[in-house]
Amino acid sequence: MSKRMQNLMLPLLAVITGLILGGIIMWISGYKPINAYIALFQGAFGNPVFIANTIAGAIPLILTSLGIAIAFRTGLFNIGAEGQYWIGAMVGTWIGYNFPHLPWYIHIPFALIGAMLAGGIWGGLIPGLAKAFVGAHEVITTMMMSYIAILIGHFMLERGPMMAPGYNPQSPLVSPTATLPTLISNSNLSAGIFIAIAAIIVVYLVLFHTTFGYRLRTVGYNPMAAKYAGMNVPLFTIYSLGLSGVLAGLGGAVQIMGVDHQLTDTFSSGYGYTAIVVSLLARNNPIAIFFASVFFSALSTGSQVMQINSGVSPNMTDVITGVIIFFVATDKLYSYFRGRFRRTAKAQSEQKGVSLS
Amino acid sequence: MAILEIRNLRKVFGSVIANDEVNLSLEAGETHAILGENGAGKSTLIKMISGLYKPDAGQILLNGVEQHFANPRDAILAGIGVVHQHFMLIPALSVAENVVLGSEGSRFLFRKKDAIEKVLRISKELGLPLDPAIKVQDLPVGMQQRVEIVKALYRNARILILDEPTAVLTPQETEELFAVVRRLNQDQIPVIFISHKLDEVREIADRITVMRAGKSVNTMPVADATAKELAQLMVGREVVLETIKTPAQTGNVVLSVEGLSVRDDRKMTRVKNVSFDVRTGEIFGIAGVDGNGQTELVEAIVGLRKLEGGKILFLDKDITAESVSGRIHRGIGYVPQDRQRDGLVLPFTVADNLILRSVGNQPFSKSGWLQKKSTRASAEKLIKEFDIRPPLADAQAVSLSGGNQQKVILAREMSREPQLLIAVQPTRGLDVGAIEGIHRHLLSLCEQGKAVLLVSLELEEIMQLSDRIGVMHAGELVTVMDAKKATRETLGLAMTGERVEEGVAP
Amino acid sequence: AAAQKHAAPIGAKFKVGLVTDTGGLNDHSFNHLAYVGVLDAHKKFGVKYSVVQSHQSSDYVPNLTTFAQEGYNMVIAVGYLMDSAVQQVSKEYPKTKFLIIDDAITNRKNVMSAIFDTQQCGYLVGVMAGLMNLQKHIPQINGKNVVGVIGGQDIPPVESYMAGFEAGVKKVDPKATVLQAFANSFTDPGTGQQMALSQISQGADIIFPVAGGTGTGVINAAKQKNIFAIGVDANQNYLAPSTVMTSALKGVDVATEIAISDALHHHFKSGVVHFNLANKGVGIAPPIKAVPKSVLKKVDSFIPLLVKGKINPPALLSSH
Amino acid sequence: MSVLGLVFSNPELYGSTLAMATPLALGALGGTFSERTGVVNIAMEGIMLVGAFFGVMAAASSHSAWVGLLAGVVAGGLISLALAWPAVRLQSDQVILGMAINLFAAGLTAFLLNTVYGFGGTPISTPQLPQLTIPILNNIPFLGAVLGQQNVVVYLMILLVIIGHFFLFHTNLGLRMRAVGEHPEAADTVGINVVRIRYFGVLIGGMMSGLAGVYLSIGMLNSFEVNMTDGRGYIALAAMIFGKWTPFGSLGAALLFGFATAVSFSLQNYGVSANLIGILPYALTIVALTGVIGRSKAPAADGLPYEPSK
Ligand SMILES: Nc1ncnc2c1ncn2[C@@H]1O[C@H](COP(=O)(O)OP(=O)(O)OP(=O)(O)O)[C@@H](O)[C@H]1O
Ligand SMILES: Nc1ncnc2c1ncn2[C@@H]1O[C@H](COP(=O)(O)OP(=O)(O)OP(=O)(O)O)[C@@H](O)[C@H]1O
Ligand SMILES: [Mg+2]
Ligand SMILES: [Mg+2]
Repeated sequence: MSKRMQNLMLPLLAVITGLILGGIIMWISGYKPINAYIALFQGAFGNPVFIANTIAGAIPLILTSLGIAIAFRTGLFNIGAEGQYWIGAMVGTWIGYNFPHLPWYIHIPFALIGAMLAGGIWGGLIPGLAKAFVGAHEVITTMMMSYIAILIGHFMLERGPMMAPGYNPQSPLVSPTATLPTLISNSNLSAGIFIAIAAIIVVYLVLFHTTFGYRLRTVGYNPMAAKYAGMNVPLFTIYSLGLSGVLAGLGGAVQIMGVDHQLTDTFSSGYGYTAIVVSLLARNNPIAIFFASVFFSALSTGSQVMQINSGVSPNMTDVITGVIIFFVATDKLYSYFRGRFRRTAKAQSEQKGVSLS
Repeated sequence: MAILEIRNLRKVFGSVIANDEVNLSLEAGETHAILGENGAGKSTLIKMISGLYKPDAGQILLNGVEQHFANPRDAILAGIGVVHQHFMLIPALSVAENVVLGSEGSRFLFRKKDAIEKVLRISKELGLPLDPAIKVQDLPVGMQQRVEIVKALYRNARILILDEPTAVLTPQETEELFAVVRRLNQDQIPVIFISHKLDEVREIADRITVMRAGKSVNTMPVADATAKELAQLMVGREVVLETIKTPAQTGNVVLSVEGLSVRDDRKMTRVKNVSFDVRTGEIFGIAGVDGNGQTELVEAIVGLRKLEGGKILFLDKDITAESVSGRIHRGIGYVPQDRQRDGLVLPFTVADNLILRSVGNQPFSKSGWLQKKSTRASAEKLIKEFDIRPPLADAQAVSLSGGNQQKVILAREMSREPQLLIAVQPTRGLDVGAIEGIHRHLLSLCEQGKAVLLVSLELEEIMQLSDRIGVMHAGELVTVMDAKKATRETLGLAMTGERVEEGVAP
Repeated sequence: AAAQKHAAPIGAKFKVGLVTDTGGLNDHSFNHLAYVGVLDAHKKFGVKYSVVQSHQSSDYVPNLTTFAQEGYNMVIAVGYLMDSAVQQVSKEYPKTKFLIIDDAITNRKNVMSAIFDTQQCGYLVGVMAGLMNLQKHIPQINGKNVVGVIGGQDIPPVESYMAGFEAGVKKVDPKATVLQAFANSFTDPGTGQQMALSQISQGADIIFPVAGGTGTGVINAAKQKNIFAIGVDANQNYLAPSTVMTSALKGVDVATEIAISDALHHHFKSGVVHFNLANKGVGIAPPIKAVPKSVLKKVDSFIPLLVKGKINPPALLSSH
Repeated sequence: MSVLGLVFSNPELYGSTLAMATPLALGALGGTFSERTGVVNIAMEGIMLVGAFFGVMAAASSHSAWVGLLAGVVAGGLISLALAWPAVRLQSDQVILGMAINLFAAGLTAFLLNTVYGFGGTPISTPQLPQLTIPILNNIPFLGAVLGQQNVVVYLMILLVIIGHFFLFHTNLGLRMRAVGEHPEAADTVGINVVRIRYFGVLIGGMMSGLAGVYLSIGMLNSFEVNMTDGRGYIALAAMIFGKWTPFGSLGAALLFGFATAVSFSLQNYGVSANLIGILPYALTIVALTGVIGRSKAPAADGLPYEPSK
């Protein structure tokens, strides 16, 4: 099998194994796995609106995991994308409802750029500086900053400065001039998809076709060699975490401006964590991130219809997803068992040889 | 009867036949050398003897009894002690912990005091003094090797195998090692000694086995072997052993170091008031026992380390405050000591590694965009010029052998046409063929009127290549002498800190 | 119509879809209660039902739409978080009836909004707590005049309980201290337990958790330290029979069942429907024996005042 | 007395600190054991959940909290094998495995909770692990209020930290574990079974994280709630790094975090905004990390797969 073929086959095999195992668990607990899976698929891709929703659900994952992937590529683990996503959403929302008189072509970029900057500062500048200058481990700093961001978000909404007039802890709706148009009516799919695709292309080009990306990767693979080659390693650490935050922040703003239109306490359901899994699954490859995100989103949207049609709890989706990721990680399993089989076969034949002589 | 006998041993890794029909016999009390090019299969053989690899075919016999080592523990119990080519020490642990690890000798509790005592006793018996409480990461390589030897003997080794032990040693340390080997031989402990260095082998060994391309091609008593013959057996072709050096046409000063003092990471002053010049067209060699400040000196010159005092002038310009990349652009090339750690990005392709220090320059990039075509074209040219094998620009650096990795680094640095090339241990661990190539490249630089600062622990190499030689000891440049007048003895003396009369500070 | 009466369960053709918010059915709160109401309706009228627990907030619209599209007669949206989703979907499916809990949508003919005046039941349990706090002879009462209330998060349905509680306590015991805290989570009983212990150490001897799953930790701490707790939403006495002295009830189950029944029997009411003491949409659970008759009597005396609107407890905390 | 004076002089604050620190310290200790042998463990969150759930389940059905404890610890150990086996045998990416376990455990425990017990929650008859009263300690004025009466798991945690330290730094097996985490090949050459040691480290680590979960479900409480760990596994990960992969360091970091959390509980009762005061533990951690602790270096071979001799 060629390497490219293998890269394609292994995740597929993992998905199939995961689905079979999930099916067995469902069957044991008294559900009908086949029906459930049909419902899952229908829920994800059964009609144009479902397809649109599946793609829409992938947008925040794409943007956030692109960010996480950049950090991974530099050898850094940005575990706090969730908070950067929040910060981006917060700033995007604030700009989105505060300047209703701006024309859309200024208002939208304004909100997006604001969100990106905020995410970048939150994820990059602070943990990056702490890492570069005092060696504070980025896993801790990004995680702590993330919790802080979410608490600030709640503070803003719960009787705080961003709460809309009235009773509910939610921000005002962003003005139409800061709303990303919906592409397919009755669905969540907004023009945000173009931003996500553009981000994939940009990240791909930056990483693999610019000197900046080359240096990022060098620092990631071998900081010593980077240093000896005259690269400013601490600076690239900051860049990397910063970009990571920029993309997560963008993700948050795009979600608000395209789907939610206002900030609420529960607007994110842990995209920042799911995105870690997505980028790992995609081996930090920007293009693979697209497919991995769609896959995750399909599981999530499909699981809703699966619930309705076959009563399977959505927690089952998490179980199946966990199993799938497990088998992606254990890609050597297949060759391991093949090897084992061969070895035992060989051992048996050898033994035969001995007994014959 | 032979203590250890190897019969038709074979080991295959995927498509690489690392060992095939290897035969060897080791007699009591002898030192048996194994000679062979890089990749000849020496280390693989040792790993099978020590239980790390399982042979695919063939037999290992100890005192006539066939052995089937399932793991290194079996081999240790059978009395085989190995000092691996890449030291198997744990830097974060102390010497004593490293020595007793795995055979602590107590039931459950780790008894630190006992371990320290045992280490002291063995090192005293061997005449290899060691501080057992110090962490291995704080030891120079020569000392680390002592730890390895003590470690093997602590486990009651009845056969000692040394895989390329002298590659990291100074002449003095090598002599000390040889003394230990002779003492072991007297105690009837045979030693297998692996090396590329013909003269050393001829000095210490009783018999020599030559390996080539995974096979043992010949075994002979040392008296019967000439250097030329051995080299020919190793490589399978005729080798020019002496590099012919024409006297330098020296010109202007390229690098001038004035009163340099440098501290190490632990704030110890490691370079003290060092001054010297390097001129166009010459190779300035720096000799010295490892750990006498050479590393810190070089790191200061390339900009990786702050100065405690002094000045560095490059082409008459004060570059003391300049960044690493600034110095690179001014024309300083650098071949670091540890090629994998500092010199290469192993997952990158050869082509990408070749632009590591010039990625921001034309023609490799244009306004921030990588120019893959130019990169590739230049890579292909360099691969041909430096004979990098396999000749694939897209091969990952990690898949290259050590010698070829070194060629990549040298090609990269030379392709920048530096005014000054600083090369630290450029031929460490390489075979004769590869060394020959690298030496040729260094000399050609001088012929083009560039300057070379060569730091090496190999006296032969320094003496062969340099025009002038500086010797460092305890952070000081104790002498600078004309290479023509330098002898092993005078250099060796200077390396111990003796000031040599003739040495005139520049 | 006569034929219909003979058909076994009258609701056999009536389909109800329940969409939870992201809290899910395990929330020990309104999602769960709404589900109970749907089950009751199923048992009583034979209506068919289906439940979907939303995974993320962007699922609200698709989930509501799915039910509407598949011809469900009534779709129930649990929680104010679905406000805009219900606005949107109810407009597109005018024939489908919608019920939204804890939210006020007034401009749709096919939407009923159930608002629970939980400040009223909060007030009643507050009165009870205030009075109990003065009963120094009861072993659980320490005489320090301190009670506590722990919210899951600072959101309206939680705050109205807390505000009512605070007002009730102060009404009967103006000198009492009411400790307030938020756990910032509805799913962290460990934090609930520690917050309760913290309040207990500051003298609280009656604590009222309004925090879903987090509240189970509060009740546990109360039991451990032998003080009183007050249940929320449903009668939570079963969690710790001698500790949970009463519960403030929020009849989400009742409201759900009523809404289903109304729709089924063709007298669906659109607009905001207040569930309060007057229509038994909120209330308090029968207290345990430790609560003296005198206290009970006093508490009961407040019910008519609240029903008649003579007392209007605040729905917002005084600290805001 | 000022508010702060009141808060800090209340012994309950320190008791609460200890209680909040316990699951974090146990998780961090578990992570330390795993990572000291070179297997990166970010699965504490999931393992804790599994330990918590099976702890309750066994306790409820056997009517013995001790059986629950045992079951939770065993379950934690078993699920950690899903990390150990591929990490050790298949050289799989340990970070991916950890995330897979976290997702799987969250889904599985929620699913089982509903399947086994319905939406009403776990049985209220579930027994709880006892609070211990330490005779003499309990009578010392301030200290007694802090340390004299705690859940048995709290004392167990302190004991495990001490034993863990002693084990890692003063026994042969501990030395071997550290050796494997630093340089598995070197350990292999002196006859140490790298595979077995790594299994051991991950397994022990999993059991400790399982115990952390048990503490949450039947130590502090007697019930299981969906996702009741509420991110403590990740905080434990941070505590492990913060504590520089040592048992006492882990405990110290957990205590710092527990302390800040406990302070935030008390301060709230004095009318400080819950959301803003909630920032305290996280902010304090960053400040401590950048100001005092600085660099923490993982074991050299942490996360690097090792293929043993062939
Ligand atoms: N683990 C391995 N997997 C695959 N191939 C290997 C492995 N180890 C060694 N080889 C191959 O086996 C051959 C012999 O290698 P070995 O390390 O024994 O050489 P050597 O004689 O010790 O060389 P050197 O002088 O450079 O140390 C090499 O060509 C190498 O490619
Ligand atoms: N662990 C390994 N796994 C896979 N391949 C290996 C391994 N070690 C070495 N090789 C392969 O073996 C080949 C030779 O490696 P080695 O370093 O032994 O070469 P060499 O013959 O000593 O070369 P040189 O003389 O240039 O140092 C390389 O191509 C490398 O890809
Ligand atoms: Mg080699
Ligand atoms: Mg070798």
